[in-house]
Parts: sequence; C-alpha cells; structure tokens
Amino acid sequence: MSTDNIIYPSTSDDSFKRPNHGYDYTKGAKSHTTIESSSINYPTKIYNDSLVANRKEVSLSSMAFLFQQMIIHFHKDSKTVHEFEEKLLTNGFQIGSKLLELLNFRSSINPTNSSRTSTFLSSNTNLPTPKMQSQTSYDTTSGNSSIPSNNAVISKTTTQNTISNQEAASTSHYSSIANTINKMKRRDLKILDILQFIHGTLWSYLFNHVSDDLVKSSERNNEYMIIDNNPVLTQFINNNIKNSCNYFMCGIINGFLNNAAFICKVTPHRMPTENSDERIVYLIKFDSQVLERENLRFSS
Amino acid sequence: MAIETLLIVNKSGGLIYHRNFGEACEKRKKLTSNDYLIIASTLHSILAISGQITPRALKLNQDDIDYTIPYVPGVGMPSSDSSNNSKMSKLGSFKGDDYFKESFTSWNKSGLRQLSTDQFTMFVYQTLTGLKFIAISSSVLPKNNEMETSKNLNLANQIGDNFLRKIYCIYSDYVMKDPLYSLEMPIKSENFDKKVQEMVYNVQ
Amino acid sequence: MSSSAGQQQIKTLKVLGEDVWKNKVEKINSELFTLTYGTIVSQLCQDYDRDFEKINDELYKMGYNIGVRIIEDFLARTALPRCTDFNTTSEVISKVAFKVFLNLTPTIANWSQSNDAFSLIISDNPLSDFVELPIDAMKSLWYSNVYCGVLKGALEMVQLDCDVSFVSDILRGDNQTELRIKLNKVLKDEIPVIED
Amino acid sequence: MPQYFAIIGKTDNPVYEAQFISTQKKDGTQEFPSDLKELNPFILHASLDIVEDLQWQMSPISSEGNVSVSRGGFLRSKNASTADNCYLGKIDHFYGLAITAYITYSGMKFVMIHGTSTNTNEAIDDNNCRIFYQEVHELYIKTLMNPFYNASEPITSPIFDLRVRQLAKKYLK
Repeated sequence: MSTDNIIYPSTSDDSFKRPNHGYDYTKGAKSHTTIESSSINYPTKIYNDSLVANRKEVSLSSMAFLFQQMIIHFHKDSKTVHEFEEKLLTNGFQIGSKLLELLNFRSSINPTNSSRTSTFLSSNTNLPTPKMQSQTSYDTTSGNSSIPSNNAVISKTTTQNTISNQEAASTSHYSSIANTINKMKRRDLKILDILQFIHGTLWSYLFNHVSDDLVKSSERNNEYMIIDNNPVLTQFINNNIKNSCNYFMCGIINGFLNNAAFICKVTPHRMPTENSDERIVYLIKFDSQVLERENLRFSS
Repeated sequence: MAIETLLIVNKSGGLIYHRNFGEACEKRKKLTSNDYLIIASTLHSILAISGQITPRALKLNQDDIDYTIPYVPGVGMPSSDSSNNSKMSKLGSFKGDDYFKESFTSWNKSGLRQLSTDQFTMFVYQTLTGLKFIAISSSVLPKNNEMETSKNLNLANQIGDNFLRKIYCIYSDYVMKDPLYSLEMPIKSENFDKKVQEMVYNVQ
Repeated sequence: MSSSAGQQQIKTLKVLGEDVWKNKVEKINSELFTLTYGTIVSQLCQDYDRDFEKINDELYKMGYNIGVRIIEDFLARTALPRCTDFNTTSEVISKVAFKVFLNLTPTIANWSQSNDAFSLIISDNPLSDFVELPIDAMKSLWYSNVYCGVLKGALEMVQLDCDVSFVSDILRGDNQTELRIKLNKVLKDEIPVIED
Repeated sequence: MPQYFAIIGKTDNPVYEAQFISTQKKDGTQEFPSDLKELNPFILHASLDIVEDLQWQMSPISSEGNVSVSRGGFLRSKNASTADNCYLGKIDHFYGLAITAYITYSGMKFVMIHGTSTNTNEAIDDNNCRIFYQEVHELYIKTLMNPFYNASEPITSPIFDLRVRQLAKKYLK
C-alpha cells in the first residue's frame, strides 16, 4: 500500500509532504498567507508561463522513440496483455483529463485578443520577481510576429533563436490571458457536442488533421465510433501488439470524456478497408447514466 | 536492374535479415538458412579483409577520389501514376515523396563496394555503425568495351547505393522504432518486410 | 579556436540542420511529446515510490535504449560523414541532431582545456513545459535525464565513449539548463575497418 | 467585504480553500464574524446541490428557476446555445450572504461566499467576479498540467495560494 494514502495525523510535521506555506487541508482556510511577508522566493515556472498555444513541433521520430520506450517499460512490467493495456489506458487518461481543460480554455481565447495578451501589472510589488516581459504576440493569420511596443518589454533574455518567419517563441513571463476572455467557451453538455470537439479540436491538436470520421452505431444508441485511417503513434509497431498499443489513444479519449462527466469505455478495433489497411475504429460505449441524463435534460 | 536477394548483416557479422525476391526464390531454394548464415559471416570477413588490403596507391591519393553518390530520382518509389498516392505520407517519419533528395557521400571509403560477375552483381552499403546492407541483383553488365562498361558500372553502383540507403531509411523506421525488436537480433517485423517488398517491386 | 574553415563548416551544418528539419522530417505537436514524457515520469514516481535516484537511472536507461536506435535514424536521414574531431561532433550534435529531432539548437559552451569536454546550454527545453518539481524532487531529480542517455547511446554507436550528465536545470531553480559531455576515449578497435 | 472561497472536486472534496479579508477599512466588517466562520464550509456545501443542478441546464444563468430575483441586474445574452455556462453567477444566498459559483470543464466547482457589508446591500460586481473566477480557472489549469500534480489532490503550492489572494485583492472589493 503506497505511503501516500496513509492518513497523516494533522500534527505530523513531515513538511516535505505538506509544505506549510500553501493551503493545508488539515488546517482549513487561512485568511492570510505567511509567504506574503516571508522572503521565501519559491521558483515558479508553471505559474509564469502562458497557456497560449505556442505551436511548437518536434519530429515524429522523437515521439515514436519515446512512445516505444513507454511501451517497452509497460510491457516488461505487466504479466498479462490486459494489465499492459490497463497501464496504457491510465496513462492516456491523465493526458486526456489535462487536454480537456487546456483545449477548452484555449478555444475560449478568441484569436483577436490572444495577440494582445495583457501583462498582469499587479499593483502590489511583493510578487516574487517574475521576469516582467510581455509575450511577443503573434497573430494567427500572418506568420510574422508583431512585437507590441508597450513599455513593459525588457530585452528578451531566454530564446535567442532567430524568429524568422515562424511564430514568435513565447518567452517565459508572467501573463494571464483569462482577463481578456469575455466569454468562456461553453461547457459541452450533449454527447454530440463533446464528440464533435474530440473529432475536430482534439484530433487537430494531436495530429494536425481532424479524425477521419465520427459515426453513431446503428444497432445500439449508446455507441459511437471515431475512425482513424492511419494512426500516427502506432504505425511502426507490428501487428502482434499494435492494437494493444492503441489503448494509449483510447486512454486519452477516455480521460477527455470521463472528466467531462460522460462516463464511457473506449476500445480500439482494427477494421482495415481496401485503401487503408491500418484503419482503427475507437469504439466509445457510453454508460446508461449518460443516456438517461441526455434524455431527461435535453429530450425537449 | 532486378534485385534478387537482400541481406542485412549486423556489425558483429551476424545475419539479421535475408529475403529472396521474384524467381530467385526457386533458384535458391536449396540454400538452407544455415548456408545463409555462412554466406553472411564470410561476406562480413571479406569486407573487413578488403578494407585492409586496399592498394597503397588508392590510399595515397584518397582525396581526389570522389565518394559522393548522386541522387537517382525515383529509385524504389512507386511511379507517379500509381493510384493511391494518398496525401498521407507513406514514408513513415520521412516527409515528402522520397526518402532523400540530395547526393550523399559513401561511408565506405576503402572496403568492397561492388562485385560484378557474369552471374550477378552485388552491391554493399555499410553504415558508420557497422551495419551492412547487401543487395544481389541478377542484371549482368554488358562487357562490350571498356568505356561502356565503366559507365554502366558507375550507374548501376549509384542505383545500388540509392536503393540500399532507402532500405536503411526503412530499417530506421520500421525496425528501430519497433518496441519488440532487440538490437543485433534477426528482424521479424512484417511492416519492414512489406515495405522492402514494395521497394524491390518498384525497382524492377 | 574554430578557424575560418570551422566557421564555414558550422554554417553548412546549420543550413543542413534547418533544411532537413523543414523539408524531410514528419512533425508532431510538441505538447503531446511533453505530456507523454510527463506521464512517464509520474508513472515512474509511482513505481519507484519517489526514489528520485532510481528514477534518474531509469530515465537514463530509457534514453540509452533510444540513443542506440536513434543514431541509425539520424545517419539514414542525414548521411553525414564521420566527424573528424570532437569539435565537429559538438557542432553536429547541436546544429543538426537537436534541430532535426527537437527543433532546438542548444548553444555550445565551456570547452575544457584538453578539448575533450563541452557543455550544451538548452534554452527552450520542450520536455519542461508545464512542469514544476515538487519540493522533495527539487534537489535530487534530473527531470530531462533521458537526454543524457540518448547522447550516451548514440555516441557509443559511432565509437565515441562519452560521459553525459546534467550540470544544472531551470526546473531546479538554476538559471540555465546545462548538459556536460566528456569524451573518454575513441573505441578504435570497433571502428568499422572500411574507413581507416 | 470578506469572502470565503473554495475549490471543490468532483467527489465534493475541498481541493483549495481561502478566506479573503476586504482591503477597505471603512466599512467595518473585515472578517466574517467568528461564529459564522465555522459555518462557511457548511453554507458552501449546502449550495453544491444547486450547482450540480445548474451544471446541466442549457442556460443556467438566464433561467429564473430557484434563484432569487436580485440577480435581475445581470446582463445575459438571451440565446442560450452560445452563452457561456461556466460562470453561474449568484446561485444561492444565506441570510444576506450571496453565494456565487463557477464550474470548470472537468467539473471542478469554484464556489464563493460573499460576506455583505452591514450597511449597503450593493449587488456583487458581476463582471469582476467572473474575471476573478476565470483567472483562478487559468491558475487551476496551470496546476493541473503539472505532471507531479494528481487531479484530486489538495493544491498545496504556495505560489498558487499567493496568486489567488492577489487576484482577490485586485478583483473582489
């Protein structure tokens, strides 16, 4: 039983487990934080970096090799094929749940105001010293980057690679985009909405093209299918474990749907056709509870 | 120039892949897999020895020998009118309609690169990591006159090297990125087989 | 130290790297790469119960397994001739290899006097997007240790026995991410005999 | 006026709690009265049922439903299909304490109790409140993206805590 689900008595002081500066659930809400006054300067990166898509790319080979190592690691650890697939599913689930929030948030940023990301010039000064630079903005249409001329720009220290005509690399700075969003993207409530989002936005995010098809099965009304004619990640893997490796992608879809309260099971099936023999069908079986909710709420 | 046999020998001389194509299968039916192992290791040692016994003269004026192999367009690629040139690149992790488009220098400076007899011609492509790709082609070079043969020889050699470098690219995609393949072991990947068959078929 | 011939060579390598990246490499969203690596590391944290030394070794081993394979991909893709000296090797690694696989060009710095060791300063490490080390990992985990394994494996396959290790990492609060490569010896006997 | 803010996970487990004391001195009540302090979590959890119901309504904000009339002041575009349904606005009240809520895409509930100052009963500044929630949502996503953070764990990062408090100072009077 791993140590982290032992309930620690609130008096135990293993501070590395629960730093005493942030929120501590055993002590409940605090009205002020000791850190504001204390000089501890916690290095933070994630709260400085921007969430705006930086559209960077790596080579497919690197991704294929990393994926290969993940497969090898899980394959040698698991005794049965089912266990191997479960591991891939849970890992994909993690990514799916993160992408649900990230991609929806990003589609709330309409392109116009992403080009003028405001720097959160907070009034009080005891912010840990973030590098005060505004993100070099890039408008999604033309490739070149227009660097805003406002005064907060201090020399771009980190990335010195020449930004010729690709988008400007986003430098790390303390920026928040949320205050420029006047309308957050709607939370998808219906099965079809969220599946459209997966078919379109998630697939283009992952593979630069929408998924090849989104089909509702005719026999059972709780089954939907997403079709991918040539799966990118498992193209170099041989047939004996290729289908099991597709469980990683199922995990991503599963994580995406389950976290949006659409409980389902996703399984990959290889159904080759004459012009695409690597064709994979991701079968999504929704829980009865989801259908019930759909009928109750939206059957009008 | 039809490719009859393809052999891949790893850096320690072990045979990790051999395939016969077309009618060569019957001709070489009597050769058992053990024979192929012997062939592979003898080839490995021949290549090593040939590297050592290169004539002094060749080694001295090393730099004026041009080792660049020009790019021969379309070797092993489906002819452009083929039906299914779907937009999806069929070249795995390589972009565009061909694995490479520029000439390249051969790493094989002093060893054996080509062996032409009246029965067959053998091309050898060796990589920096010691991997050896050997293609045996049935086309025999006409022996009419000196000038003619050396020109044909040169062209055949270029096609051979272009072909083998593409096999190396396929190897780097479908064998190196296959989770179940362990290094130096025989290749069992059907993907690799399929791609090689396609390549050989297109070279016909 | 790099003579004019060197400069010219560096330029051609840079042009080669950029050309191969732009025209010859299928690409994928770097965030998928980052997130996949993230789940691998968090899975290792679970498997090895936050023993960060063991996680460093496992990441190194994974990197090594990639390195011995990725060198074949690199050579098949670029067909670069063998590097004449360690200086050229460093240029090839920084201007071509990192560019072709990660679209990065780390800067080369602090060459050792005996010219057998150099550092790579990685400015924009794709692996460390969205990552913040927990306090207990801050002192002992090298998050991107897979890079060391990859370089070790790849260089070993071209007969260069090197030691590769991290010196500093932005994630640990240092001001730059530095990777140290030291050449121990050239594995003379293993050089394929065809190119004396 | 003071606020009690909490991020509640899908299994109603608090992931983050904080109390914001108001900056202006003049209106007297800076803190929740001490007896009310302990009540805050209960008040908040009582309103979770309303949040879960609103979560699945096509247009949670503009529907008159069970919400007190004082929300009339909020501007809501009438066509429900594209209306933003993350910010739920004021969903409940408890003896004059307004409770506003916001739901993220993966079902995390941001709920806040606004301690109204004694004299004026000014309505909650809807726009600032919405932007505050959106900012905290962005911070939450940044926390979630970190591979070392497991989804339903309490958020213990001091920087997260600090940033949320600064947002509160900036947007919530």
